[in-house]
Amino acid sequence: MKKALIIALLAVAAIPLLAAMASMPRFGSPEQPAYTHVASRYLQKGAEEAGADNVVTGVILNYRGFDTNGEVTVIFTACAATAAVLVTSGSRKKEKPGEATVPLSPVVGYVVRLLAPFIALFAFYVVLFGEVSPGGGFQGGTIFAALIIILSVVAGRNVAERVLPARVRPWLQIAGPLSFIAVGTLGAVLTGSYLGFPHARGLLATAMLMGIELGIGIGGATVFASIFWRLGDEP
Amino acid sequence: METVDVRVLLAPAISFACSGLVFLMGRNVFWRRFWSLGAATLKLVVVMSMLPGALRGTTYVWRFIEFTPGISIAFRADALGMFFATVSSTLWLVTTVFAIGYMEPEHAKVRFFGFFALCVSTTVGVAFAENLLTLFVFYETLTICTYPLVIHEETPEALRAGRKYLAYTLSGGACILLGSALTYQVAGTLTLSKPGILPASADPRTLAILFTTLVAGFGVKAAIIPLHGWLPSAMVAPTPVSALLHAVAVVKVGAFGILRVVYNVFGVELLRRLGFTVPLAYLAAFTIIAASVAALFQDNLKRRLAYSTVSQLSYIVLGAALLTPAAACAAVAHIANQAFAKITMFFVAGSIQRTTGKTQIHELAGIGHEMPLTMAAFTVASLSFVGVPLFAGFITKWYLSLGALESGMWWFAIVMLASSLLNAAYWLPIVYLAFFKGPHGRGTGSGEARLLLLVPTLLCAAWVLVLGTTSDVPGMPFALARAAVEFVFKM
Amino acid sequence: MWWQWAHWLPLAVLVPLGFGVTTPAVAGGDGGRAWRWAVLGSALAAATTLALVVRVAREGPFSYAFGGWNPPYGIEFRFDEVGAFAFVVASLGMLAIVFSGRYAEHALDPARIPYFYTLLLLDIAGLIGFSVTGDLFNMYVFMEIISLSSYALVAVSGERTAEMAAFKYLVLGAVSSLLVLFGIGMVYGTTGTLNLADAARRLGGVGSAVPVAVAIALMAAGFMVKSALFPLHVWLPDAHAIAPSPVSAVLSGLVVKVGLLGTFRLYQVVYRTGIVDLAALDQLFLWLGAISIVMGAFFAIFQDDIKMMLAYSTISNIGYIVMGFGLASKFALIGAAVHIFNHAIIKSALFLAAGAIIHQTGYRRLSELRGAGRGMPLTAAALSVGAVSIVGIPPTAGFLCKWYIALGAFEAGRAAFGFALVFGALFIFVYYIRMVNAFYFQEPVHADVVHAGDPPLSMLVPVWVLAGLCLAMGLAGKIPLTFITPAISRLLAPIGG
Amino acid sequence: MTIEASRLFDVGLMTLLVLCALAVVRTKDLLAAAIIFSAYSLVMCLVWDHRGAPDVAMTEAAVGAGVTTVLFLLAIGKTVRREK
Amino acid sequence: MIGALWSNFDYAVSVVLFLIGLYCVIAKNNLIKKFMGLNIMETSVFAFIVAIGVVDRGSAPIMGPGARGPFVNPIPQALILTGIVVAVSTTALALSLIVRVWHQCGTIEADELRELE
Repeated sequence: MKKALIIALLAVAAIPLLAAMASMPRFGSPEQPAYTHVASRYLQKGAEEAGADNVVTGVILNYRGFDTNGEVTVIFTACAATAAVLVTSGSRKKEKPGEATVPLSPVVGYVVRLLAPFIALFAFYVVLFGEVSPGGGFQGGTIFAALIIILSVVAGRNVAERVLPARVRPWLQIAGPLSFIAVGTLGAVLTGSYLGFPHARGLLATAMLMGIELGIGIGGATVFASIFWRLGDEP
Repeated sequence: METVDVRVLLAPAISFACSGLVFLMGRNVFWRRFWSLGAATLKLVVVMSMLPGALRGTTYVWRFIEFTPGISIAFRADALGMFFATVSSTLWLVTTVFAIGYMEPEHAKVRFFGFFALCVSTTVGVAFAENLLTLFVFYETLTICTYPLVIHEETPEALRAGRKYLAYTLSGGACILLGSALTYQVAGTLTLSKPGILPASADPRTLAILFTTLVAGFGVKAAIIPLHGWLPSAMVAPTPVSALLHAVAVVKVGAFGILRVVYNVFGVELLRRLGFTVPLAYLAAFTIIAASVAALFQDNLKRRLAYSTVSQLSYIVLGAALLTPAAACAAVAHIANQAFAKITMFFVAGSIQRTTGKTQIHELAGIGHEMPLTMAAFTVASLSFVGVPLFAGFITKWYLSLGALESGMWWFAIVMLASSLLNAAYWLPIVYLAFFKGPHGRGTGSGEARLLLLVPTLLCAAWVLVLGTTSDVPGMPFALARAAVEFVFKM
Repeated sequence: MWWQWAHWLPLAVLVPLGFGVTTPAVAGGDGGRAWRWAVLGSALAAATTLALVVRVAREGPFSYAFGGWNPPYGIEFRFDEVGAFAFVVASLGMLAIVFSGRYAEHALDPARIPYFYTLLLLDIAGLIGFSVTGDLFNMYVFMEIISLSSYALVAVSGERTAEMAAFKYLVLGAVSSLLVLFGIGMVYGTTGTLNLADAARRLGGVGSAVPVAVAIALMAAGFMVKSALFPLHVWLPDAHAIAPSPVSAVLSGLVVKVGLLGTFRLYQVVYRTGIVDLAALDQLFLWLGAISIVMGAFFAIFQDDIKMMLAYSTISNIGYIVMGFGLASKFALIGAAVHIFNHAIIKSALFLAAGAIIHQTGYRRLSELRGAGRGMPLTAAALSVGAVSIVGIPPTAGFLCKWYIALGAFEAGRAAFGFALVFGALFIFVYYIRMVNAFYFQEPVHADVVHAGDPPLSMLVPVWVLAGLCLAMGLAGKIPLTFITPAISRLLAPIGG
Repeated sequence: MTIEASRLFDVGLMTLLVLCALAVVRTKDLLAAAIIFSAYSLVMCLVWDHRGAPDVAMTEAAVGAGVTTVLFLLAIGKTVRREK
Repeated sequence: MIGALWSNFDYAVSVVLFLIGLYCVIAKNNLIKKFMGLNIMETSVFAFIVAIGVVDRGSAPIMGPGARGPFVNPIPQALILTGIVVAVSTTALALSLIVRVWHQCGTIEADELRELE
């Protein structure tokens, strides 16, 4: 009964939504405003102006860099939020970390250990080549986080935690926002506006973009790993 | 003639500062009394110092702070405001003396005297309000400040009375707020410095709504039947509170507000044309009679006083509603006439209660032998209410009747007559009981009330006589009332 | 002049953001150090936003283009008079953080304290960003920073009820964010831009009004969930009542305003384009606002828990503001906009004072708190000032809104809603008078309440600063009113004017 | 591929998406639902890659199908596997 | 309208997915399930926004030697990258809360939790 009512309500809600969808500019049309207005400039000049062949990366880091500044803040907010919800001073380090949480066949462990450097390399590739190919800091960071998560499942927490030592972890977690603030301020000094990049395609601009990408990558990886561990710490 | 003068601001500010000082230093008996009496005296001096100027026709103004763009909290002491301010600051001094004597055995005296001063501050603020919004600000503040006084006893009954009081008066305040907003919408200004601000061209239906909301709003505090319910219950408060606030400040603020609405918001001419005041006059006349009848059946002295207040206040409303100069004179003058007579009675009731512990009328047999001076004061006040010539109440009745005849509604003069009879019917038996019915058995032997209670009582009674005999003497309050009336009737 | 320096605008967001993210690292587990760091950060943020307010008052609205890309190509911060909410956010946030110092020591797990301050600062940063951004998607990003930190702050005490309340808040908050994002997507799809001002220009020329209308509806619905307008308020009472008191102050005073500010920005985009007739939306706002006022007050009457009562009163007050939007006349909009500021001040004062009382006595029910007026006179007095103010007794801050919306109701020819508003306020008074009665005029139930004593200065000072502001903002009502007027005039100016 | 074929491929993917979503809603076993959700994310990935958005597709694969699913699994492991 | 819907098929599917997700959030009792529904809603909105960026025969907007237009619109993609991050952040926090609620109440069914209150 309740379910039927909900379905009926949603069906009613669907009508205006579908009507709106029907009268949106036609899907895929090159004449639609979304394509002809702001985007056309990005596509024509983006690679030059923004300093990245991958225009998406250019948009993320340069044109709409401040959004990404907010995005890395959101990631860190999630980290702080899970910490504020899960951390307790009493239960920390209660159980002995170190052993694999799940009994695994040695084959899996061996394969993971063998693959780990390659996965790490791939993550770095994704981070650093985000300018010219799909990918970027966040994607690479996530891959790296996945590696750490797999390691802590297979090889145990202490092995995985060695990659991101607890002492510097609070700083690694905020690598994203910090790199943004640093590069943004540098941009303000050089070009007069926050997150401004000097002269597209210059070495300095590339270095700044790389700095941000690395920051996002390290920050993202650390945050995801931390969240995973914290959730795992819960009984 | 308008003069910018800080004394207009000073008058409310003194009692405001006094309340602050009482809250800060009031735990010490000496400082509490010092500041209360000192501020009351100072304020009276300040107000009185403006009186000669006001009688000469000078209007003192002071713009305090711009509250919202275009509307300031501003003070303006015109004749009507001066009249009300003089009455309330005089009575504040007297009542403070009385309260010091009366409140001695009570608890929470700091709170009492602090809020007491705050109430007077806001009352004078209402008197001097330059515009409707300023008036409303002080009107609402007064409501809030009186609440702790009403529930001073902190008994469940007092809390209930307090709730009732707030429910009535805050609803009234809401009406005034809406009325003010509508006035601003229609007139584009809220000033009370002109004899009428509403344009004659406005839609009569809007004006009718406006008149109803404003009069209903002020009518709550002026206790027009059927908006009077809070007043009798609020009598649970200590007697000085009932005296100053419920016979003088709070209720008079309501009546004063109605005068402002009739004379300064609508203006006499507009109202004459619209005819809104005729139903109001009937309502006032009904209140006068009905409340008097109700008073007849009260045995508790303070409750009888309360119903008498309801009845008397409608004299002012009736005077305003008749829209003739004579009636207006009566309305303004009655602010003082009723205040002094009624406060005398409250003081008497308080003195009796404190001295003998009696609160019911049937217990008062023979009390005149014990407390002759107190009961003499009571007699003076009673005669004033009955309307015997040479007593203050006569002035009101005389001019009101004149006004009724002037306006062609002669039947209101009959109402006056009936009211006199009813007043006689419920006051004089008490006098008779007190003086001519010997005590059954032995008297209480309590003797006269102590001086702190007696002196204020006698002073007020004396003033009733003064008011009743000096209506033609220049420089006395009645002249001020005349000045106010001349302004609103553009004479 | 010092206030003309262009970079104040990004700094207003970056300062609390930078201090916020670094708090756990700097504190290293030391709650006291985290507190000092957070106080410093929020004080700097307040100073920065002050510069912005000074500039907007002198020069009118101004912009900052990030990365040097002029709008619509880059992200723009646009600071107008309504954006001055950022200053309110920063200052109230600072007071709440100062207040938290002793409160958190007592109420929170020490391991969570640095994260608590981080989240508070990020919340402030998000709110400042939300109020000043001129870009639709950036608005969404800041909204999410605000939401995420708020969800966690509700649950930070670790109590069972708090976590459940936080989850309820999270689900509704996430759904509302998605509604807004859906709307943003549709606006982008029809106009091709994300810049607010540019969208306002281009909306006039879109092909079909249907997607625009649906987008407005979706965004308005999302924002109204965020603002807890009745009947979308279900998450609010629990979340605001159970959260730690400084968090309640921030949530109730500032975070619920996200929806209202968002609605205002939406109005700025669509008001003058004329492509969609907003009359239906106005009508809806009017009625929902009126119902909110009444229902909020109605539920509050039955609450014994002091913070629960305050939480329901927030729903009423949101009703005022939404009703002001719905009336859509100049006075009403000014009143509504000013009340966004004033309610923030008043409600923070109330929650902080209530928090101080709960902190000192350990009780939170009115029936147990009898006699608190004697035990902690200064705190209870501040709470009473707040109560008088929120009911709208003149000359306090709450009165301005009542007066202006009443004026606006007559201006718009909707007198009935003026009545609803003013008498709804009376209804609200009923429960505040219960509070005052309990504090001052009723026999104490617990002896320790009478001997509790006022809280330490770090709690008392913020409470009284806010209580003082409740009075000052009312008396000097001209300042906020004249300050906000240009924004409203621009909003209502005729098309092309 | 002609446009029509590409269109057909799209429609097929979309249908799969809707089916996956419905399956997530209907499956009582949370573990299974989480896995189906992961599949849903991967289909979404395909759609986006096919739409010329490889960046988004990659992120969705890493985050939507990866991290989110891991977190779901972890949470299910910590709590309860079956929905009542 | 049907014809227009057919040409805007992607958008329509997003709406359908959105509503399926919303149904899951409203109708399901299990908190984890509710959150799966929310994730479906999120991806549906992302799909909608990505679809806005699509151009007929467009390829990924990666310039460089050999790249040939037309390229699809990069802005929606950039937005959705941020959106996905926001979504996973919300999910992480929600699941943390769910685990805590389970820990403290022993159930994560909404109706049972309501009874516990």
